[in-house]
Amino acid sequence: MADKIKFAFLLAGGCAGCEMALVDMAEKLVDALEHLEVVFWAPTVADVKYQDLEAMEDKSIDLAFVDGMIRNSENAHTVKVLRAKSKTLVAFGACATLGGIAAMGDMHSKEELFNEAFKDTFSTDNPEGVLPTPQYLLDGKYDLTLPAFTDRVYTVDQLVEVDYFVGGCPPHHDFVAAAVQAIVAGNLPPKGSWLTSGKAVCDVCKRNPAAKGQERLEVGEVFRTVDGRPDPDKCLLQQGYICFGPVTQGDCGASCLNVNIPCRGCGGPMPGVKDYGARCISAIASSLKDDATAQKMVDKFNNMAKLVYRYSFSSGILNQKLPPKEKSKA
Amino acid sequence: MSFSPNIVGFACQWCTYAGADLAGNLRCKYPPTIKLIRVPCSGRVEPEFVLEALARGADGVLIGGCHFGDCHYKEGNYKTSRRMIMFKKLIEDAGFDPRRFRLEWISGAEGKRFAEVAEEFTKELQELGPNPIKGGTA
Amino acid sequence: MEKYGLYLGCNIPFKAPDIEQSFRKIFPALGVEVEDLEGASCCPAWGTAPSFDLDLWCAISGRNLSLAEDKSVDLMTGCNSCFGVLSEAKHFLHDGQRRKRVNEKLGVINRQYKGSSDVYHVAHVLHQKIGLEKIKEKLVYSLEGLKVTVQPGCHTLWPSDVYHVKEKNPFYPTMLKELTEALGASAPHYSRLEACCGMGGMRSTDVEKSLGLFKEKLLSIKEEIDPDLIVTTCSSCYLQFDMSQPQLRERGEIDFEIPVFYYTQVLALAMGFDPSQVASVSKTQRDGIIKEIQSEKRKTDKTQA
Amino acid sequence: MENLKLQSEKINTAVSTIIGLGGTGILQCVQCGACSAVCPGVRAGFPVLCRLLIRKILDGQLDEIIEDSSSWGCQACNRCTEVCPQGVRPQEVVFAFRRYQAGELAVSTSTTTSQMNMYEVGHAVFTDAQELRQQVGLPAKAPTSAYNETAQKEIQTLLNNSSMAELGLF
Amino acid sequence: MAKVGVYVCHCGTNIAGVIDVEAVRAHAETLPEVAVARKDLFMCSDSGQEMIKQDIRDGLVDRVVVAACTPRTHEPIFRAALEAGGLNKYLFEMANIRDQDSWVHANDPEGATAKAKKLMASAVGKAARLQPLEDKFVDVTKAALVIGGGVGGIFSALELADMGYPTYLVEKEPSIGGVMAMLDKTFPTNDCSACILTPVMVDAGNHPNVKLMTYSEVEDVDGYIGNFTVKVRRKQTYIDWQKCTGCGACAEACPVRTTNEFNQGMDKRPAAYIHFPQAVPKKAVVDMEHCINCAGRKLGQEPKISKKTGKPMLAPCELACPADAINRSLPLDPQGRIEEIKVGSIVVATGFQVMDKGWFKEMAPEHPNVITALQLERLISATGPTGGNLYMPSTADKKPKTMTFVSCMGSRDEKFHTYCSRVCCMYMIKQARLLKEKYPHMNIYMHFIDVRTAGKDYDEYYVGARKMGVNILKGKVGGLQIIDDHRLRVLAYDMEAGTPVEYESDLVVLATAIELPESAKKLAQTLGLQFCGSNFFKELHPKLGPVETSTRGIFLAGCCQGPKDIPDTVSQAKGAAGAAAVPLAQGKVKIEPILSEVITELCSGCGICVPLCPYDAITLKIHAEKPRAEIDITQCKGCGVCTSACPSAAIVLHGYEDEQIYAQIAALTA
Repeated sequence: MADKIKFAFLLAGGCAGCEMALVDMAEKLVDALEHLEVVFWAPTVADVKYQDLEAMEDKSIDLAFVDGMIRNSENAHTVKVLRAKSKTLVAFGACATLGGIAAMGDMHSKEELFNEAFKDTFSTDNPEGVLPTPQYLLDGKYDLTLPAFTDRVYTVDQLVEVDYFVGGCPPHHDFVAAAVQAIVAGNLPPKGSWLTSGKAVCDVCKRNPAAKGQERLEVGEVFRTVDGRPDPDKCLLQQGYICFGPVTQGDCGASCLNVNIPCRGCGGPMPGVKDYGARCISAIASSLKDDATAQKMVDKFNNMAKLVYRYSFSSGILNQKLPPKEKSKA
Repeated sequence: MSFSPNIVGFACQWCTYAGADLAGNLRCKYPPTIKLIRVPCSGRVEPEFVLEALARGADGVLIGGCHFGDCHYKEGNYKTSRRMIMFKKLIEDAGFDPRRFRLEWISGAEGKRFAEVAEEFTKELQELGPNPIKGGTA
Repeated sequence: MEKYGLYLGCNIPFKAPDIEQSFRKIFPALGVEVEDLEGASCCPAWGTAPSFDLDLWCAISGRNLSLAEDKSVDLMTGCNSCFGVLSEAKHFLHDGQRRKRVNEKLGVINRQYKGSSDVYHVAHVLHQKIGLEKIKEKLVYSLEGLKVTVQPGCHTLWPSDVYHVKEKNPFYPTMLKELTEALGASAPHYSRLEACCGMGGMRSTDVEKSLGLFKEKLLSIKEEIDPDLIVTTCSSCYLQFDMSQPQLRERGEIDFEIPVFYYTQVLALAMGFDPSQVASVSKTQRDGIIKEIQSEKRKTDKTQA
Repeated sequence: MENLKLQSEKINTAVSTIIGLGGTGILQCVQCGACSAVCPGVRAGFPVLCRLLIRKILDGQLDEIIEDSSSWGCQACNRCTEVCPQGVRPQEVVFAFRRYQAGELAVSTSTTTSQMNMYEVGHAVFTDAQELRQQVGLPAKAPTSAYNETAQKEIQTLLNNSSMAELGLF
Repeated sequence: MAKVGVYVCHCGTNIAGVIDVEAVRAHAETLPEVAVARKDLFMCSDSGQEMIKQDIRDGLVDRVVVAACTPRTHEPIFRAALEAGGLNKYLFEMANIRDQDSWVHANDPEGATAKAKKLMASAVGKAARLQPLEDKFVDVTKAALVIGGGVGGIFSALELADMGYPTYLVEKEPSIGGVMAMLDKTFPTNDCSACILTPVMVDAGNHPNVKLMTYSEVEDVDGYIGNFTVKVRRKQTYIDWQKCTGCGACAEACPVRTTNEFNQGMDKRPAAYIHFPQAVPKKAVVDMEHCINCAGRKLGQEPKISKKTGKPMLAPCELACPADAINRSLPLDPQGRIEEIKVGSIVVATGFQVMDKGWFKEMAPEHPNVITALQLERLISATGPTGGNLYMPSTADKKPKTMTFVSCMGSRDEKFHTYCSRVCCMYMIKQARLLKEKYPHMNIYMHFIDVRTAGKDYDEYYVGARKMGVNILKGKVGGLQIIDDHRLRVLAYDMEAGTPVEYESDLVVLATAIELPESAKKLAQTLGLQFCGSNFFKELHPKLGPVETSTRGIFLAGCCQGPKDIPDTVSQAKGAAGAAAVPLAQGKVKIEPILSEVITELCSGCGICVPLCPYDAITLKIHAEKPRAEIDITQCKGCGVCTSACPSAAIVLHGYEDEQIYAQIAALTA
């Protein structure tokens, strides 16, 4: 048996859900670990310090996963270091590949985000209006630092070169297993590719009318999930529940659909699609019956951008180009 | 002096593109701000195209299609209309002034109207200032 | 109980208060509540603000309409001109920019036009809301055998695109005919049914021309129908018929006078109300026909309301 | 009869004046005459109404007809609007012309009384009918602006804030 | 990398008078994809085209951009040049720097030049990414369909049939003939309409290449130029047309009296009837909607047996029929039957209807003596209900002393139709003349907004009417007052005198507008026809394509394309037949490859595209057990609506590919 693959896993700005997905592989992970030597898995699993990583030799890690977006200077720094140390770098999960939930923050200014997080919410008690500062001198002698907030959310590939992408929030464990096995076996597509089946959620969704030999009909109603309980067998979009299944990579096996929840797009756009949100609009609007229904959709969801860019604002055509809206101006 | 906005237009070849040609035949005058990309039908215009143009700094984007009922392909313009209702909201929510994007129905017989739209849109964009991506304000 | 804001205008309260009284009698008896719009002004009449300043017209109309809006009732008027002026003003106020300008004017006097109240004519309420059957039920006297000429007037007919209650065919109106026939009378067609009576701006500008037009119409009525009475739902037409017949007669241009009533006056009489209250102010002689209407032989089996 | 000398400047001014005063449909007129066929004013003998008024304006003859009283013979009945095949709304042209006349005080003296009444009691037509009203069993004072000072103030404010105020009619 | 050749046209001074052509050419040389950049006085001239061909032959260029006028007129010319030079003709793109630049920005040469550079760069960006495409050809069914059996349809069908093509002539009524068959005489020659039309109808009925399908409607049309499949509903006649001799005995026997459409409601007809005496084919039908099922016997039931005679009690029509063509016991399908035919081209000649008088509220529409001009036509026609004697409809036996013609009812009226119906002035004059000839003492008043008599001998005809003493007034009628059941008062206006006029009239004839019938609107959907602003079928081009439509293989004739008189209808009908014969004569039709295609491997089978296609060209087919979209190129028209909706980016519209358009956007925003 060949040497074990030196493996690293870094959580950048995410929620550690992707780690959970990896752990969810259960015995398959155990099988994989036979081939893996974990050299770094911080900050969630193994107690390895950043200095340890910095001390490693360049390209000494065979395979590294990053989950989470780049939201602060620490994320940026560690990802850059990991890139230097790794032969193959995989952006893992919606945040690392698309920006994730946090990227919606890019539609707001930093000031707005900080006020919301540290001042304005109902449960916050901060009468002096203290905000985190990267540098702080405590008692006139202790020089404390915090990572600096970046101007925008970055996906991993916007900062460093990424070899492979895995989508999902989090990636479905079955598919993670397939990806890990493919990596272990060295059975990989060209660099820069997504490790994906390349098919939409509809392809694996039991509700797809096409799967039953039925034709899609135009949709005259628009519902949110709170508006009622959809028929569990019929296509959600056909029932007027806005489902992004057609637009989204379906490596999840249509998990949400299986529990009667419409797809919200965590799998990211299909390969070849330049902008997830715009494509969503195009596909969903095309299925609506008339202008009035499109208008209903606009009225029903109060923020179209956050609806369709729930996971992918950083990766689209606009990515970091647009300066954030200033709330004070509105 | 007000700046000269750059407008990318997507024009259905059966109506708006023909209308723009007719504006030429009639020698209507309008500012050289608008440049058309010919498409078979306004329904061919992907929202991504508009987004791309804006992201690349176009100050305004126009889609020109046939009037309702006049679509050469029966109903392409209806699909466009539906998509763009939602798309307009999308760009607004994403931080663009929705006035930077226009959907106009201009027939092949409406040369004068094409010139008017170009003129009007240019004026409006001059008031809005340059695309925020190019340093203007949103 | 249905409720309307009673908009009086000018002619009715100051020139023919018996018409006003007839409204106040019949509507409650027919199950419709009328509420005064205190402080209502002229609509404004065509010869005033409308002839000078379009926005001012809309502002004064808007003020009157706002009185009904404040009470959350629809407005009801017995004057065709008021109906026309207010309806057209509403039509003009559909233009958002005009509405904004007009509301700025109204803002100065702490009022606002919202557009929430509709405008009805007394005839509309009787015909569309109360209905012929309900009217028939309340009659104490029947007008059977009487020949009536109806005069619907102009300002409820045209332009049909600004009115929300419409005749099936504005050129051959039938509402007043049906209301009249509900009283038991016959209301035959005559060729100049929809012709103008000549009242209004025309009369104040050139009385001779006005009388010329009136006479043409009157003669058509006399020759084609020779009615026992004339009934109208327009207070201006009422005044013209009432004042011009004696005038023409004095000049020797005609040798007859036909009694003329506002429709609700006849209705009130047929419902048994006191003529000295509901039909006592007129220049044409009406006593004879009033007696005839309220004669014993015409009594229906219903008791007085 | 004198020749009419057409001057494009006069025509343009006349048309834009009338459009500005509310006769917005004037240029749609094709001079079919349907309006005048049904107009009570025309039939009663006021010639410069509807069709002919529009023609005169389209010929730029605004000032030549400013003293003509025809427009004040308009009954505002809107038959013209109903039958017009081109959506001109001739009555609005007539009223726009009236406003033009009124702006030059080319109004018949009979109308000035109405404006005074309007300003003072809020009613164009007003006679103190208290006695008559009591005779028929009504309260002497009608519940209108006639006996309501607040209402009168409001009307006066509206009138004072309009172009009418400049004419000095009240 | 592509080698793009850029050719900038001066177009004489059209372009060069405003735009700095040399600057545009020089700018082209700075673009990385551009191999050659040249300019010429007229790129479309032989020398200009030769320049392109030579560069192709010399191997200098493999993509071509011409910056000149509009591709809408000149693209075919340059594509042909590419082909002649040996390059795939779809590797061509135009930059429109004349119609959309120099002509509209003549006041801003600098701005115009800057714009020209961008337009040219945009075309280069696209051209560099173009792929060669191949035209496709399909065989043609050498038969034609003509929809509508009026005079236009009849002539189109006869022309096509004479050229040797089997031609189906579908007519919804039981007989061909259309509105012309209802007319008495025709202007300006006063020919008897029936006398000139009947022989032509008979020709159509007897022509070996014409297949008459009367009492039939086109229900569905599938396919494309050269290969249309048409479903025709043969409505149930309830009479066996194989046996019917057209003797009319059933009609005589039938007790029902219902509105006679052919006579415009001026009299009644039985439920079993022959459309009109000169009908072709002369066959009877039973109008089951009005049949009263004599003796309480519904269709498809055996007759009751008479208790007295013991014989079956047959319906009067059954009894009367000498040819045994009526058998009410048969369970005939009320829906008739569908016949499917295959044709290569289609002429639409569905004609018009006249507006009903009910629309004109000011014209006493309820009064019996107010009628439409087409009703009058039946009242003065020898074949009409009165044998050609004009009676007032209110009396049925008295002639009007005074009658009135009112023009422009519903035409030139923004409430109804803004267009001029074009034939009313002339037919009113015709009717007035015919009546004045017949009844010299009748007072006839005609009210026009304008008298429109453009046509050979037309104005003479009109002046002739004046000479005959017809009173012609300029000015529209404002309304009618009803005096009594027989008389009306006309409220009109004398434009010349400038005074209103009124008079009493016994009969008022309204020249109501010509409009497209409702049934034709349904047909438009089936055929994919568009409407023009006047709500008639829209021709391809008002001047250069007056008989073509935007759907290849479908042509227009007669009033369905716009109001016209008989000579113009016949001219257009023959023109449409000629145009419709072209693809049949060619034998093959070309399909341009600017079409959409599904990349099957990318398709996820979501099916979003399927209902989007206006031509039903997309279906889901099973590939490796999964549904995958597929586009039938013979159905696809290349609109790209599916391409821009496909969530998997699996549909390519050739000639308008994403990559090409992104390159254009990049160039325009550079």
